[in-house]
This record gives sequence, structure tokens and C-alpha cells, in this order.
Amino acid sequence: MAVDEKQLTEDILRLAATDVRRCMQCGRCSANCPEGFKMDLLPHRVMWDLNSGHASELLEADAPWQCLSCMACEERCPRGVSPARVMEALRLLQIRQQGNNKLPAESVEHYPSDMPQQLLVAAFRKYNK
Amino acid sequence: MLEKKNFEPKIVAFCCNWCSYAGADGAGTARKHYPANIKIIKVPCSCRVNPLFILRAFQRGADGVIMCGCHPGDCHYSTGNYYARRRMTLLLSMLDYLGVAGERFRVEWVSAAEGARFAQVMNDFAEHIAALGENVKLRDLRCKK
Amino acid sequence: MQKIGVFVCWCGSNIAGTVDVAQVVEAVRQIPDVAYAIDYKYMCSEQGQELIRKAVADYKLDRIVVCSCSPRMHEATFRKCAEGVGINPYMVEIANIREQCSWVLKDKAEATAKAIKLAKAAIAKVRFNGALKPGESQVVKRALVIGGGIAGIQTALDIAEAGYKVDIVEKEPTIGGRMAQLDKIFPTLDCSACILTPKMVDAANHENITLYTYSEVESVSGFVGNFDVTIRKKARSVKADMCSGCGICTEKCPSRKTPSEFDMGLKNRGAIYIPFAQAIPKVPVIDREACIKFKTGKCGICSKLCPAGAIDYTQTDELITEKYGAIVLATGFKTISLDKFGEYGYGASKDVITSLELERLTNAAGPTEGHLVCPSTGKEPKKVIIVSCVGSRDVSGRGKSYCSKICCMYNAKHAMYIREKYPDVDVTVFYIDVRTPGKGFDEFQRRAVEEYGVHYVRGQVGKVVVDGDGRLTVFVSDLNSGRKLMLNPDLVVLATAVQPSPDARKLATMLTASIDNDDFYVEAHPKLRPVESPTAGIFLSGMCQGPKDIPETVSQAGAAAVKVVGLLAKDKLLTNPCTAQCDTSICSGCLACTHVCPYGAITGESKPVITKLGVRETRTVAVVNNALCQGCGACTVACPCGAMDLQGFTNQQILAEVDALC
Amino acid sequence: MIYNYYPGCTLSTKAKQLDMAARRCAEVLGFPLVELPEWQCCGAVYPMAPDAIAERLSAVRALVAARENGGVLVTLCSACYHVIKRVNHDMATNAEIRQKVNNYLQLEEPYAGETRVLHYLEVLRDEIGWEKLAQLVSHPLKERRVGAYYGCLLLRPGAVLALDDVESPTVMEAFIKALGAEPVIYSMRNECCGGYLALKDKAQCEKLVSDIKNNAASCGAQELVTACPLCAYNLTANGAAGSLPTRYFTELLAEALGVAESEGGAE
Repeated sequence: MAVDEKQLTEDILRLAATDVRRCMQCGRCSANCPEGFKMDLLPHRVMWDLNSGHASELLEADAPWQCLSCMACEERCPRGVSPARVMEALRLLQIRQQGNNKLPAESVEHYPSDMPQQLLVAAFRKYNK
Repeated sequence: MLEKKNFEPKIVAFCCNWCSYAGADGAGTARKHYPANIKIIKVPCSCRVNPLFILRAFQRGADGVIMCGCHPGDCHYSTGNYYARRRMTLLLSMLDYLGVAGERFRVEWVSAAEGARFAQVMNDFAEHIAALGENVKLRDLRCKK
Repeated sequence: MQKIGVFVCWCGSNIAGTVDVAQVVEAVRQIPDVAYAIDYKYMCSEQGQELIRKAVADYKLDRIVVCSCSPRMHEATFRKCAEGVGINPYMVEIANIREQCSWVLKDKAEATAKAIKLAKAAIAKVRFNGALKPGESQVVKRALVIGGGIAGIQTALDIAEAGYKVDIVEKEPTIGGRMAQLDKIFPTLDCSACILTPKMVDAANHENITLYTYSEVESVSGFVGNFDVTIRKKARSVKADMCSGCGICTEKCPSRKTPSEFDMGLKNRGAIYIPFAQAIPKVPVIDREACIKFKTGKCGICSKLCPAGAIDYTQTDELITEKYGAIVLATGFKTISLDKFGEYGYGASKDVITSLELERLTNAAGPTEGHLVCPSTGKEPKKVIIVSCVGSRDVSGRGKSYCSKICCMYNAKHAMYIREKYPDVDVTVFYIDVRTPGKGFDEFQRRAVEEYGVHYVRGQVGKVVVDGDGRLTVFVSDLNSGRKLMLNPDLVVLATAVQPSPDARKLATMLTASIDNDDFYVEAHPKLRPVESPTAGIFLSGMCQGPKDIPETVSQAGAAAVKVVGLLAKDKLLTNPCTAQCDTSICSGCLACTHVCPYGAITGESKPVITKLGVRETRTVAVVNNALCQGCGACTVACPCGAMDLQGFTNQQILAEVDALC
Repeated sequence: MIYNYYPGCTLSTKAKQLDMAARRCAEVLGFPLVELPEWQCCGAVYPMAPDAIAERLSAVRALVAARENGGVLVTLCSACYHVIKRVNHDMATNAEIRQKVNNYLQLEEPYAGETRVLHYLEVLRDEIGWEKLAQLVSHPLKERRVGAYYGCLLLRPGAVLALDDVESPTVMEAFIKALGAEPVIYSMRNECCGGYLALKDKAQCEKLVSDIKNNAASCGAQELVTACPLCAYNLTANGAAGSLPTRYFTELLAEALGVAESEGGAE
């Protein structure tokens, strides 16, 4: 079934609540992203795809699952755009669907006993519903 | 607000020649939309706006009146907008007493460079007036004869 | 019976695309007193004006309403047209159906209805228009230029050459401005000083030019043709007429802790100093906050050593008052503060510098005598990274929303002259876009890449990390390849956004010249009057109006000079006839109007008057001096009995508009 | 002023040192912390999506409780501070979120962001003042070179949290100085430690933390302080562990004020 790109873009933008059209592709988000070395699509590319009507490809991307929500991209964006929020929207669109958890508790092999709760709560909430 | 959708408020805007009128031109140049029911009257300076002009507009059935001038300190005539500000503060305090909801009158400062802001100010005001509904008080008084 | 002609302009499709002009014509034709109405494609064109002239003759029109673009655009055009066929120019009204109607509306019916309303309001007003005759005022044949950089110098030279007296006020101890700090300038890569300093000398020696350096404008009053300006000449603590400029005082001054403004803080200067060797005037100035004599009362070495006895610790500021016919603003620019951009490492490392600092580092007269070195080590860099758009095109609140315009070109220039002098140094420019419009400009930038081997990589630098040993790590992405990079340059150059001089705002208030949200002066019209301020008699030159490079600045300076000369060449100016007028028959003589008039144009005078009841008496009434009145209208509202009215914007006219719109 | 205190989940368990030291020091400094009754976990991550209403409720409950008791809420953990302050900002500025949350909570008086959310460091800086703090230090941390590690949650987004300049913060450095130690400023102090990635990709955390620690060490830091339990965990568990001991800022404070527990140290 063909994905309705327009609808998907709207859904992402509604959840992201950031004005992606302001993006001028300077790439500061990608320059600052601590996880950029591990991303299949750098943040500026995610913004580009969203603005150019290729949102469906973003659902296939691994980048949102690498994002740390550290907000360096948002803070240093000269255009006031928040790629971090777009990443969050891409995660939510997926994990909000039944049985789509990305980090089921049983998949984690080892919990060090000194790991703070904050870490566990944060991780499971970012990757699961 | 849905039920008021058909209500088209009548709004008069007094704009000073140097800042706000130029700001309105800026809004036009940038194609920034604001409602058609806002009509602008050009004055050389906000200090030319006699409070009686505003009352006349309300008396004639305007639903809202907005007066725009240069930002305080930036008046082309140095001090005109300060006079305007004081006069309008006084008028505002008397409007309710005169039978016009004070909220229907607003003073804003818009510079020549603020085209987008001009449109935004007008949209805000139009929305505000639309929410208030028709200005009935003065009309009723007039109909009583 | 009045005969009003209404002329509806299409403005091509600008108006006609959204407003049904035929319907507007149809509607206004129904209005009493409208003797003629017609629409035309371009009313401002010669054919359009001919149409108006012919209609006036054919229908004996006495009043004209033009429904067209903003009066700020073509009111003057149509007034002139009316005057040509014997109608008083003030019998013309404009209904702004473009900026206020067709350009802000999309729905044709809605726009047409609004256009009709606006036309009706203009018709209602024009009925009460009266024939007005402008007064005359004298023109003082002297111009003031505020700012002594290349913009101010060029403007002053051009005015002086045309035979008029002109004064330059410069707040720094020397003229020359930013251009004096630069090394080489694009697109020719010739030496900045070589082309600037002769101009500085010309300005200093010109019989028509007076320089007030180390001076500031204290206050301004008056109006076009007749400005009264007070200039504060700050105390130099050195008698300029006795000083020979030998410089011994500056060499021997023991206070050496003040960073040199001219060298961008890369070097210190004495408390008594001459900013640079070619300074004009070549007279030192004592920085009283740094001077040991002023701080402790001891020292006085400069005074002891001065062979001319020119040092004067007791000198005080001097106030000079002068009259001018025109004022030119040429206050220039500075680069923004990088305090809020901590991630670039400026301040954390000495090897992260701004482009203006690089100019000093590569300048033969600079602190390193033109030897490019890393400030932290004094060694030549092996790898240089240039970062464009630092703080430009930034709407996040930290920077400036505009493009600073000059950076792309000077980045290419910097990269080139580094590569030319040090072919082993690797230079990479990180950019968002390369913007090089201008004659020979793109070719210049391409030369940097093709002939000088400068690397250009698309991608804005994110952060510069500084290690304890001074090593720099630049985080950036190469957007074309999608690669993330971490690089270790020895020197990082930040192409920092420009902003108007901090004095711009203060002067704007003093001169009632408009400024925009970024403190750049606003021009009277962005296309048609780019070197004039909306305030008559105030002209704009150089960066104070918007970012521009030297060639553009020089052309604008010339343009401003021509405008000034055009004004000064007139013996008399026609004054705005829309001035206040007092109806003495009902004036009570309370003189409330005199207190609100910002120009002191109203006085109370004892005069014989005839009251409304026909009684002749002599009493105090308000009298308006039309030469002074600028037509703001403050007095009209202050007048309790309605005696004061403003011609062109009378109570009757405005009320007619209100009635027509409501 | 009443200093309502929101400890958060981790401070009651794995980060007790952060909590206990803070309480003891607050007593000494004259701003005793009053723990909110029945507080719930803030959720550890800020719900960025505007339609995430349920995820905002626990923070709003804490904010409402603080409003009813003087209107000030003090937090210690960077994540709690981040989440609660941002939710508070939503409640004050986003009408849609405000309406939905209030509809859900059915409070007597709707909540609209009235509570002032303060970080413990803000209390020290703005209420006590560095000068006074320095005077109260009985055991100055002489000759210790301490690097402040801010991480991301404490500062970003700067427009909402407004704790300090996001790129060149000074609050922790001033704090370290007041304790008699020498603050070490290094570029990576506001770069991410890897956060919750520790659970999924330990190797990447190792890399991020190493970069931070190497930068801090190169600038002369001998130890690091942080306000965040997650950062503390990552900084301790990675990057040549032990090379740069990481402590909570309140531990250093307790030490300097002479109220540290004798057994002290990380659990």
C-alpha cells in the first residue's frame, strides 16, 4: 500500500511541534550531534527529507533510535528548529503502535546493579510504549 | 466562536504616516494577510488623533478602533506619540463610562520596519473584536431617539 | 457642485489580479460629485497621466482621487500631474488599494468591496481638500557628515568638490574607520591603506572640509535646510595646534596595559596614543581612564618629554554649535559580540579569532608585521579553518537574522592571501551558501578554489573544543558527502556577523531618523530613495543603512553626496503646506497649543480679531509660524475650542473619512 | 520562604549521597528542604510531543502541591529539574496543554504555571549568594582542581530552563570557587555523556565519556562534579574508570561545610 506522504508529514510535524520549514540546511545539527557518527541519516538529512516529501523513508531510519535527546541540535540551530523534537516524533509514531517496542525488557541481558533508576526509566520510555 | 462566523466586524485603524502607515505598506509588500474589514486612516502623527475621532467611529457603528504610532522614543516629531499615549490612556479610562467596552479600543506601536508585526497586530485585534461580537451599546442608544 | 475625477489603476496585475477594477469604477460613478471615473493599466505611466490630464480638461475636474499604490510611492507623481493641468496639487487624494488591499487579500469579492470602501473614504476626504500653497525656507549651505570612515570621507569629498562646506564629525581620534584596519581588499587584492590614506589626506587638506575628530554630536534641532547642531569636541589633553606629531609621548608612556582598539586587542597601546601611523590628524590623545597622571596625579612623563609643550592635562570638552542644511549619517558598523556563542571557543582559545583580527594579523602594519601566526604560540599555523555565517542568518535570538553580505567575499580573500604567502598552509572554508554576486566576485571566489587550492566544504561548524594543551577540535559535517568530521586546525577564523554602530540608535532618536529592528537606518524607499532617510534633510551613507562592501559603500557615499548637493544648491526650499492654522475667531487664547508644540512654532500674540458673533476686539490668540511648523497636529488635539486645525488633515476631512468607512 | 523539595526516584535510592548531603547542607545554610508528600516520579524524560498529556501529570501534581505551600519547588537531579521546569513552562504558555491537563486533574483552582521551579544551585546562587557561601565554608577544598560537568539536561533548552548561559555556563564554576577549590573550565562540559544509551550501546557511552574526560583532564581537572545521577553513573562507569572521580556537587558542598558523613563516598 502506498504511504500517504503528505499525511505522514503532517503527523510528524504535529507531534514534533517545530517549524521545520525554517531549516536552511546549514548542518549545525549534524555537526553537533554526539551520535552523528552512528546515524544512518544525519539530522540535517532528516529535516531535508521531511521538507522534500520523503517522510516515509524516515520511518525506516535508525537515526531516531540513536538520538539521545541531548538537544545540542536544537540549542545551536541558528533557525530555531528542533531536530530533537522531530526525532521524538519519529519514535512516537512507531512505538505508539501496538507491539512495536524497540527495547523490550527481556532483550536487555545485563542490568548493572548500580545503574540508576533514572537511566532505566528514561531508556525504556524512549524506546517503548 | 463558530456561531459568530458570519459576523464581520467593522474596524478602523488610525495610522501615523511615518511608522505605522509605512508598516502597513510593509505588510502589503510582504503579502502578509490581515482581514479586509480593517480600514486605515492616515494621520501625520498619532498625536493628530483626536479622541473624538475615535468616539465618532464608535458612534457610527465601528466594532473596534485601533490606533498605531511609532514606538515611544521613535516619533518622527520627537514627542507626538507621548502625547497620544497620554490622551489615549485617558480615553481608555472613560470609554466604559461612555458606553463603549474599553476592550474595543487598542493602542499599538508599530514601526516602519515591522510589516509582519503590523499584520499580526491587526489579525490579533480582529480576532479579539470578532470574539467580542457586535458593538451594540451605542447603536441601541441611537435607535431609542 | 464639485467635480471629482476618480482614476483606478490596475498596476498591471498587482491590483487588477485581485480587485475587480471595473466594478470599483462602476461603484464610484454612482457617488454624487464624481464627474468622471475610469480605470487604466498603469496610471503612473505617461499614458496614464495623460489620461488624467485629458479628463481634467474634458470634464473640468477640480479634484482628483487616484486609487492605486501607497501614497508613499506615487502621491508626488500624481500631485505633479495635477499641477500640470492647473489643479492645486493638494486637491489630490490617494486611495491605497494595493498595499492595503490587493496585496493583503486573496478573495476577489472581498478585495473589491474593500477597494470601493477605500475609494469612497478618499472621495469623502477630497471634498474638503483646500488649495494649499507651500511656504519657503532658506537653506544653510553647509553639510554635516557623521562618521569619518570610507563612507563619510567619500561623501564629504564629493560634497566639498561640488563647492559646498562640509564638516565631518568622527568619534575616534582619527578618521579612516574600519577600512583603515583592513589589509588587502577584494576583488582586486590591493592594499587598503594605499587607497584609503590618500583620501584621508585629501579630506584633511580640502579647503571646504572641516574635521572634528574625537568628537560627537551632542544635540540636533531644526529641520531640513536649517539644522542646529551642537558638537562635543572631547578633550584630547593635547593641544592640536602645537603638537608636531613626533610621537615621543606615545613611545615613552609607561601605562601599557590598554588593548589597542585599532589592533583588535592583539596588541597593547599606551594611555597616550595615536591609533595608527597614518592617523589623521596625527595628534595623540590621552585615554584618561588608563592614564597614570589622571588616576594618581603622579607621572606626567609625556608632558616632560613633549618638545612642543603640547600636553595639556587641564583641557576640557568644547561645545561647538553650527548650522547645517543637510546631515549625512555614515556611522558604520562593528562585529557582534561572541559572548553568547561559547561553543565556538572564542575567548577559550587565543587561536580562535574573528576575521577582523585576522586582518590585523596579516597586515604589514599590524602587531606581527604581517606575519601570520597562532596568537597562542607565535608559530605559523599548518591548518586554518574559516567559519562563515557566525551569528548571521540566525533567528534563534543569539545572532542576526540577516546575511552580513561581505563575509563570503572576505573569506575567499583571507583564504587566498594565506595560501599565497604560505603555500603549505591548508585552508578550509566551511560555509552554508557561498554568496558572491557582484562584478568579478564569483570569479574571485572560484579563483580561491581553482588557483589557490582553498578547500570549500558545505556545512556549518558546530563546536570548537579546546584542550588543555591548546589543541583545537572542530566538530562539523560535510553535508555534500554526509560525513561527520572532527578536525584539528591550528587556527580558526570566525566570519562574525556585522551590526550597526551602537551610536546609531542614539542618533536616530536625536535626528528622528527611522531605524529598523536591527538598528540599521531605514531608507525613504527601498528601491527609489535608497540613500535618504524618511526624515527630510537626513541622508544615509555606507554600512549604517545595511551590510555592504567597500565598492557599494563608495557608490552609496557618492549618491548621498549628490542628494546633499541637490539640496544645498537650492536657494529656498518649499515647505510642507500641511501646517497648523488657528481660527482666531474662536481661539480663546488659552495657549494650551504652545505647550505641546515640539518646534516652538506657536506663540501667543495680541491681535485684532473678529469673533464669530462679528465683534471686533483685540486679544491674545495663538499664531502659528508656518516656517517652523512641521505639521504633526499635536496642537489640534490640545485645543479645547477647536480653533487649531491641521491643513491637509483637518477635523472635517478625517471625520469624513471615518464616516465613509463606518 | 518555604523550600518545597522534590527528590525524585533516583535520589531516594541509588543517589542517596546527592540527596542526603543536600538536605544536611540546606539546614546549615538556613534553607531547610521540605519534602513534598507523596511525590511521584517525574518520568525521567520530558515528553516533547504536545499530545503527551498523561506523561505530564506527575510533574504538574508536584507543581500544584508546591503552589499550595508557598509556590517554590526545589529540585536537585538535573532530569527532574529539566522535566518539571519544562512542564511548568508548558502549563504557563501552551493553552492547549494547560486545558487538557486541567481537565484531567479537576483541581479546585486550575494550574497555570504559577510555581517557581528552582534548582538547588539557583538557591545557592540567588538566595544565599557565593560570598556568603564562601564565608560559611569551614573546610575549604584547597588545592583541588574540580571540573564542573553540566551535561545536557541542566542547561538545555536555554530559552526555557534559563539557569545559565547555555554555552558558557558559570554557576557550577562559581560554586566550586566558593568552596575553596579551583574550577577547571573545559569545552566538553556541556556535551552529552550518552545518557540512557548505557543500556543499549555501552561502547558508544564509553567513547562519549572518554572524550569528555580526556578534555577535562587535559585542562587540568582532577575530579568532576555533576548534578545528575545518570551523568554520574556514566562518568564513573566509563572512560578509564577511576581516572577522574565523579562526585555530586552536594557531596563537595557537605565536605566543605564540614557536614559530610564520615563513611561518605559513593555507594
